[in-house]
Amino acid sequence: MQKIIQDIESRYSVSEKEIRRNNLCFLTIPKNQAISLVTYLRDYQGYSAFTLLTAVDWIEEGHFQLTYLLNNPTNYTEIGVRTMIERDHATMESAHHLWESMQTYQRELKEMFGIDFPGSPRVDEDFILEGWTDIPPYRRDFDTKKYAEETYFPRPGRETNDPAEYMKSKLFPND
Amino acid sequence: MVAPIYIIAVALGLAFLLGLLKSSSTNLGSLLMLAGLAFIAFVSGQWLYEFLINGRATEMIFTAGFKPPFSINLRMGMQEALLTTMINAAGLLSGLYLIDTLKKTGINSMTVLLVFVMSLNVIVMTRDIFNLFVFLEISSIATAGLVLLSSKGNAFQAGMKYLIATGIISGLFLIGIIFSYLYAGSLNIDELNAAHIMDIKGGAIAIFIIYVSVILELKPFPANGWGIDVYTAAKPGFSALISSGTATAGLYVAYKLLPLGGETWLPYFTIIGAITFIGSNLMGTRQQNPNRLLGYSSISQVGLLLMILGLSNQLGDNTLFIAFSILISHYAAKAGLFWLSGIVKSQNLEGWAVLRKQPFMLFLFGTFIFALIGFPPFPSFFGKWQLIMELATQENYLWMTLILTGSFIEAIYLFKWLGFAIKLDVPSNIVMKFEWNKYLPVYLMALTLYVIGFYVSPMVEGGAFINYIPLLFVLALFALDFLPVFVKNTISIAGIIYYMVDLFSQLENDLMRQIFAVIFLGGAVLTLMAGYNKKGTRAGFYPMALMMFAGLTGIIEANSMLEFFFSWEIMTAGSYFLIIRGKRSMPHGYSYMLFSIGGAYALLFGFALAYASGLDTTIAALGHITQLTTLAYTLLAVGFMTKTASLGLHIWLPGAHGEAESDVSPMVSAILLKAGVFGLMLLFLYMGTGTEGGDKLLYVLGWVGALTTLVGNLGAVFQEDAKRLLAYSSIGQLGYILFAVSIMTQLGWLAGFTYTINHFMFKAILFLVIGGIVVKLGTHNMYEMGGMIKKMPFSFIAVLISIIVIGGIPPLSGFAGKWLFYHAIIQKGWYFQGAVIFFAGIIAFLYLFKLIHSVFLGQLKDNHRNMKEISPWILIPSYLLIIGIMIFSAFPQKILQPIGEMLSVYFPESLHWEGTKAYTSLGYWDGTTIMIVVMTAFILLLGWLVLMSKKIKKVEQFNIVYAAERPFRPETTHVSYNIYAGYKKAVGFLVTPVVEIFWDSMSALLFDFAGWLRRIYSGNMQNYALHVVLFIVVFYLIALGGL
Amino acid sequence: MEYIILISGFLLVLIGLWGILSQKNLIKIILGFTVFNTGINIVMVTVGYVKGKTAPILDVISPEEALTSIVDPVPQALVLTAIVIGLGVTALMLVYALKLYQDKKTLDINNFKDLKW
Amino acid sequence: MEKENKNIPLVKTKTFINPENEKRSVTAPDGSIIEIDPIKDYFCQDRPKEYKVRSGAVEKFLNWARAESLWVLGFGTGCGSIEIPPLVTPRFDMYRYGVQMRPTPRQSNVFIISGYLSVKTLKRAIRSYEQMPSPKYIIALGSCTINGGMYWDSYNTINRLDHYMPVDVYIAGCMPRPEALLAGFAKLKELIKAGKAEKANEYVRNLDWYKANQKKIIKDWNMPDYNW
Amino acid sequence: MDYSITKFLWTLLGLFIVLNWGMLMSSTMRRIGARVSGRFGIPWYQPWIDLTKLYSLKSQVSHGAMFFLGPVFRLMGGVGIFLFLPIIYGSDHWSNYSFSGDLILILYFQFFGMLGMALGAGEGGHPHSAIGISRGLSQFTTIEVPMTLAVISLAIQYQTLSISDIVAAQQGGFTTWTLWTNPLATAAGMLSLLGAFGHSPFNLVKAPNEIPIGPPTEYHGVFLGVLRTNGAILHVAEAALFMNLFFGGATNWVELIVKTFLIYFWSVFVGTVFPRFRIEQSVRWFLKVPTIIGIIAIIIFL
Repeated sequence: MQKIIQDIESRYSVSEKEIRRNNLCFLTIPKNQAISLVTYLRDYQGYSAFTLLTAVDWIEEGHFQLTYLLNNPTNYTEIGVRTMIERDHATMESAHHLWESMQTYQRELKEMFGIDFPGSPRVDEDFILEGWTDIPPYRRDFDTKKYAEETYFPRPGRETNDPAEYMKSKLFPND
Repeated sequence: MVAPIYIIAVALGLAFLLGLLKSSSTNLGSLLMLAGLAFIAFVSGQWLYEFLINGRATEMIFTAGFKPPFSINLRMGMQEALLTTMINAAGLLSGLYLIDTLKKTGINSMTVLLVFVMSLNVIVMTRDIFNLFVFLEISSIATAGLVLLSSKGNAFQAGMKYLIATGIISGLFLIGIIFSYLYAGSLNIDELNAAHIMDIKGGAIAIFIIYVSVILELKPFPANGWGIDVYTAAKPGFSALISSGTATAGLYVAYKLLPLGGETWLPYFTIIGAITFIGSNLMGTRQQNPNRLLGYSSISQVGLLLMILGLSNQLGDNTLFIAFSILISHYAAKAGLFWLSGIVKSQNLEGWAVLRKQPFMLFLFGTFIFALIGFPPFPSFFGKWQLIMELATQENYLWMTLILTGSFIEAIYLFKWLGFAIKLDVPSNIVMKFEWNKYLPVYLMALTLYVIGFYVSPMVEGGAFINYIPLLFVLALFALDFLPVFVKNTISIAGIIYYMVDLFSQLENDLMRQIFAVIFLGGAVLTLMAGYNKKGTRAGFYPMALMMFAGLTGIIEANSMLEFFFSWEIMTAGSYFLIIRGKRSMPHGYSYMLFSIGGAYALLFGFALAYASGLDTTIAALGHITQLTTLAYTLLAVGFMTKTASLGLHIWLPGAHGEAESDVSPMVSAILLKAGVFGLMLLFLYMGTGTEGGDKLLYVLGWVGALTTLVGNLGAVFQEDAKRLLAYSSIGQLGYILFAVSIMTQLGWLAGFTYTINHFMFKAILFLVIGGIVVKLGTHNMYEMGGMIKKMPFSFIAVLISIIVIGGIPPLSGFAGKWLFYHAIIQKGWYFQGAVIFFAGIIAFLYLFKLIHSVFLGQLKDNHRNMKEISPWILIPSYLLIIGIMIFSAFPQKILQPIGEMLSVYFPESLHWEGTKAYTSLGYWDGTTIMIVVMTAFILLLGWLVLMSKKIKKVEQFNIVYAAERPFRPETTHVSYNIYAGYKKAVGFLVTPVVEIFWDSMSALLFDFAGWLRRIYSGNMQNYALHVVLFIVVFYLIALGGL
Repeated sequence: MEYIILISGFLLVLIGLWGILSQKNLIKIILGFTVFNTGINIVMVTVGYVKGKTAPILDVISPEEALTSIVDPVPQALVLTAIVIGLGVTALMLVYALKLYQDKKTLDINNFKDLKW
Repeated sequence: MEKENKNIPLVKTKTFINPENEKRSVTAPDGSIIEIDPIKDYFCQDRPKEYKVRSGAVEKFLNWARAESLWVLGFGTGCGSIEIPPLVTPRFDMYRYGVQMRPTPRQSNVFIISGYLSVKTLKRAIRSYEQMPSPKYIIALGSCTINGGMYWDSYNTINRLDHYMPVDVYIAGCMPRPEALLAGFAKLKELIKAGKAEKANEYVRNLDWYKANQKKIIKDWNMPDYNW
Repeated sequence: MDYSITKFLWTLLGLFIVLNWGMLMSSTMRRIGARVSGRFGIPWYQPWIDLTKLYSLKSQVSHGAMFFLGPVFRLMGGVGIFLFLPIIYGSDHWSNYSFSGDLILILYFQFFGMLGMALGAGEGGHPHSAIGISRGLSQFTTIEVPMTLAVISLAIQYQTLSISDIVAAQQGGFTTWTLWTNPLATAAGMLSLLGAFGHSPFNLVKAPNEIPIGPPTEYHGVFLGVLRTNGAILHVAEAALFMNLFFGGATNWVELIVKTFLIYFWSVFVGTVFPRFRIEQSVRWFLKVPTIIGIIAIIIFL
């Protein structure tokens, strides 16, 4: 594991590394090197299994963090390649040529975060949400509660109280 | 009377005169030349007239006042008159044709042409062998001279090759002459013939040398590269003259010298002729250049004639008739084709499509091709017929086979060529210019073919009764071809109805022929009715359709085998032209034609064996074939089976029927196929049961029928093309009929008749309606159709009823066939064949469902939303046929009982009727009752559903349960393409196109062989000279060296 | 004696044939052809010759003796004709050779294979 | 797809357009151009009509028959559908009560909305429901169908089923066990036998309200207003 | 040829009995099946309730004329087989209209209903209908092969194709049944029957989980009611056909009920034990074992 990381560091500018376990680590890499590293890992280091691609919305820092999680089925190690992309006009190089399944993940990110992957097949089509017209729902500036209340006829339930306050007022009405 | 010597005198005189003219006065020169040619043609024609009409005796002309052997003498007899007339006519017409070329090349070439024609005349007339040699040389020199004068470029090479080869040959001839003179002491042919040189020691060598050089002059295969090149390179007008004139003269030389060697030498002529015939035809299959192809074809025809000469001792008195009829066809057709080639000016066969711009020329082209192959009504048809008949009486089967094989190979390339002309795109770079001097000779030659064909036919035994009236009607329609469809259609229908009425009065007591007459002519009327929905003139359709129907009528009317065969070939020709009219039908029409010709030759062989058995020309001769009985019946059956498209011979059908025009498909499928059935029925009736070979044949045919059904039906299941599906279905149905007829019991034949009638009705409906829909929807692919029930309800009902009949579902008449069938097979004991057929019968449901579902049910496509019902002119005949089906279904006994009674003459009765109920020893069936019961119950149940169902909402086509989704496009919702994928996985191996692969590899083998063989024609003149020498050596070794 | 001439005649025929079949030059082929023709003519004359008889020229001998003393005149007449024809053919061949040479600037027959198959 | 990619934030201003709903023109075999309006041409546009609710002995008998022959559409819309398979096991054996599963809406009477319903599934559920022949009944299974349950604030899950489809019987719980489902069937039978399970008519009567609610959240409405 | 009203009414009565017996039989079979898996299963009267409900639905849709007629054709197929079958041997009343044709008629009348179903379902325009029909037809082609061989074997054995005569030949006790006199033909016929009844393993036509019940996927309400009516009649009629051919026929209704029940039970029994075949497996299977048995059944008579 260490050897691989050293090897990677010698080739790529790893800005941050986080070793979770002796078989799992995350490397943060600039946006323009990410796909290169993923390809390198796939072709030269045996990380041939693509586990997932996911995003985290760091709204405060103004960027999305993409994680490509790769698995090496021969020595059971995993490497997550992280990269930070601009939140505004979020675009990322498509990697659908590396794994077929990448298309699906990229479609999902496009729909849920609004991250574009130019060139990825069918990336503009609806994935889970059909006919979604609001801002992508996984972005943190999307207020899901407000949206649900506006849209889905919330049932006015019974009046609810904080149990502690309520018991207190019941037991000690005078306080 | 002008003495024949003037032919020589005038020609020579004119030739000298021309030499005196100024080289610039070409107009006068050409006039003089034409006048000279016309004069010699007149002289020979006058003699011919005298011989033909006044029966004048043969005349000898002696020159220089001495009698032979001291002088040269000429003979003018019937044969000479005919041949010189032919040569001179060709000469005159060629002169006319070439007039522009000759004017350009100058007076010298006119002189040479005149001398050439004159020399050919002398070759024919002379009775002096040395004189013969001299004029042979003159003709060779003239030929080379003409080539030299009138052509350039590679023609010089050809001429050089020609000179070298003829030089060697003539040298050899000289040696032969001097030796025979040594032995016989005379140069007069008659005296030489009388001298029995063979008996003199060493005489054989003299004869050998003479014969080998005479044969070599005829360009035998393979020592003929030098000749072919001349055909290829010379001007077509001149090639025509060589092909028709030189060959005619050369053959007559061979004929004159035949008695020289006596009968022992004849087989060599035959063998060399056969090798030439087949070899040259093989070469012809690979040719792309029309002139070279015609060259090979010419040589092959000469080979055939050489064969006939060689067989003259067996053919006896008929030799001359046979030889002349074939020679005349060859002469006229080849001359016409060469001239045409000069008009078309295309260096490859594909360019001949330009003929379509001038349909009449195309017609003439077809005439020549058909005359070459030996189709009626051309003289060669009668010649070949007589030839085969005579050979069969002599039990000379090998030569029969070779002649038919060679002819078949010839048909392969000639029909390919014809197909190109009819179907390929008209090339834009070739222009045909009308020049009367070029067109007139072609017209005249074609006319000659027809006229002579008409006059030749009565000379053949049984040929005098051939009914030319329908053909005249066809010709009349040709003349009226410019009229609009409506008029022509009406005339045709009226003519057919009139003829049908007439025919029925002749067929009083012959139910079988009556039924087929109804199918052929009634079907003709119904299918022609569909033609009313066409617009324009539909050029060429009506003559061809009526030609086919004329042929069909002819086979019903025929009393003699010749009439039958005549009509059979007429029908084949007509149907070929009908089929090839379809847009993409060229390859299929071609394979149809080849199978038809193959089948026709099998028939011819069979008829010949029948004729030879009792010298009986009537059809009844089929009843007592004693020569090679089993083979004869097999060949006849195979011949008929090419039309019924039985297994192994079926591969032409799907394409031919599928790609034909929408109203041609029912004609060829519902009607034409029945001609084969009629033939088979006729054959089996005469054959009867009980003969050992016959029973074996029937057993085999039974299996063939069963397997045909299986293969046909399975093939239909996996089709995506609606019309091909129907075509495969036809194969299957015809398999049923073949099987039923092979059973040879009353029940089997009843089933056969029921199937025949049913197939006629439902296949006509299906092809009419589906054909109409295919045209309307603009696609053959069923998966591109769908949902038509809403747009075309009447078509749907018609198709529904037809498929109920095909499926044999009670209560419609299809079940009558099935019922009779099973009783027949169980009585006969053909259980396994029966099981195969039953299996095939259920497979029919697969394709029937595919057909009706894909076209009428399922999803209506976007671009068909505004579709209307198909033309009423298609629906009216369909519904008339549906009425027929309904009557047949409700009252089957009205039709089946009389047929049964008719059949009880031939077979023991195994079915009897009590009212509407039929009994066999196994069971019973009552069509009328079934009809009543089913109809009553159906109406009651329908009433029940109507009673129970109220307030039913009519919805649109996408209102379906689609797993909670909605369909987006009709194309993706319509299940039709490869609908039986699972079935294909299980039994798909049964539809491996084994038969197609077999025939493909056979044809590939043939073409490869021809391609390999033709490498001997390396183009090197030394090689060609070597061929000549080798030919002599090999011939010597075989003839005299005891090899 | 006749046999020697006859055999040499045949020999000439064979030499001529050999020339036709083996030479590559067109002119040589034509020469072979003339040799071939000459051979044939010699053979013809020889066949007509009878030992001890004279030429069939009536000027020299009286017609009464002619029947017994002259050789058969026919072969000689034939030979004369054949020579004439041979001349014609040879001339024509030479013209062809000329034309071919003009066309292709060569006399090698291997170059004249435009038409084949 | 009319999706904006460039402008951030990605808020759509115009309504969603489904390309499959748009008109297209095709060329007929005879060369004429045909305009196709997919929804109008391929779907029945008629509004459903209320059926008459009869009374009397015959109808009572028929209602009994309807009650005793409940054919359930085999469509599991949410996590609750895991509770349905146990019903066919020996332990619960719903066949005893005349309850059977059918694979197609055309042959079913009862639609069990089993649990939460996302917008995407709602579209399918509506379609299936409308394709069922009347009389038809909906059983709403689980809290999610009542008030959204644990998905009450989800951006993509409806809260109250009865705003979109008429519900005959609610079965509360998260999740209700199969026994509860059986009890629900018993309740439904009771209602049918009493002639009170006429929610299908109510749906037709208030079709406009229902449709408005449905269309509010189904942006890519790609079906006719009523799926026959 | 008796076209009288009395005959008609007797036949109608027979049809009524057969219909009810068919429904009872099907519910009984389902109950048996349920007991095998430890359940109670449907009440015995469930088919009648279902039928009543189907006939009384309040809204129905139709895709067109053929969609409407399809079920009528289908029902006609079932009723027709009943009509042309001598259901009770030796009885004038229950021989129905069997005088109009013999065994061949019945073999071919099966197609009548199939065709109607195919056409009706086809007009529905549902892809699953077409797939189901294509499967059904594919399978049917091969189901009929052993059946045909068996029928031919019977025809050779009895030298008749008349059903009444075949039954008559089997009268005279248990041992004279075709089952014992021609066991191979019986085997072939009974194997083919498995396919004809369309229970597992040959139920890929309807394949409920895969192409929701195949051809009738669009049929509902009164149409489905008609189809179910037909199903009940057809099962009894087909079983009665096999009973007549192989099991000595029936001389009274009780015998008919017992025998048809057992014949039907045979297919249900096999169905509960075996899983479903794919189409090509089913086609191949029928062309192997049953066909070979059928061929041997003929060969022994040659």
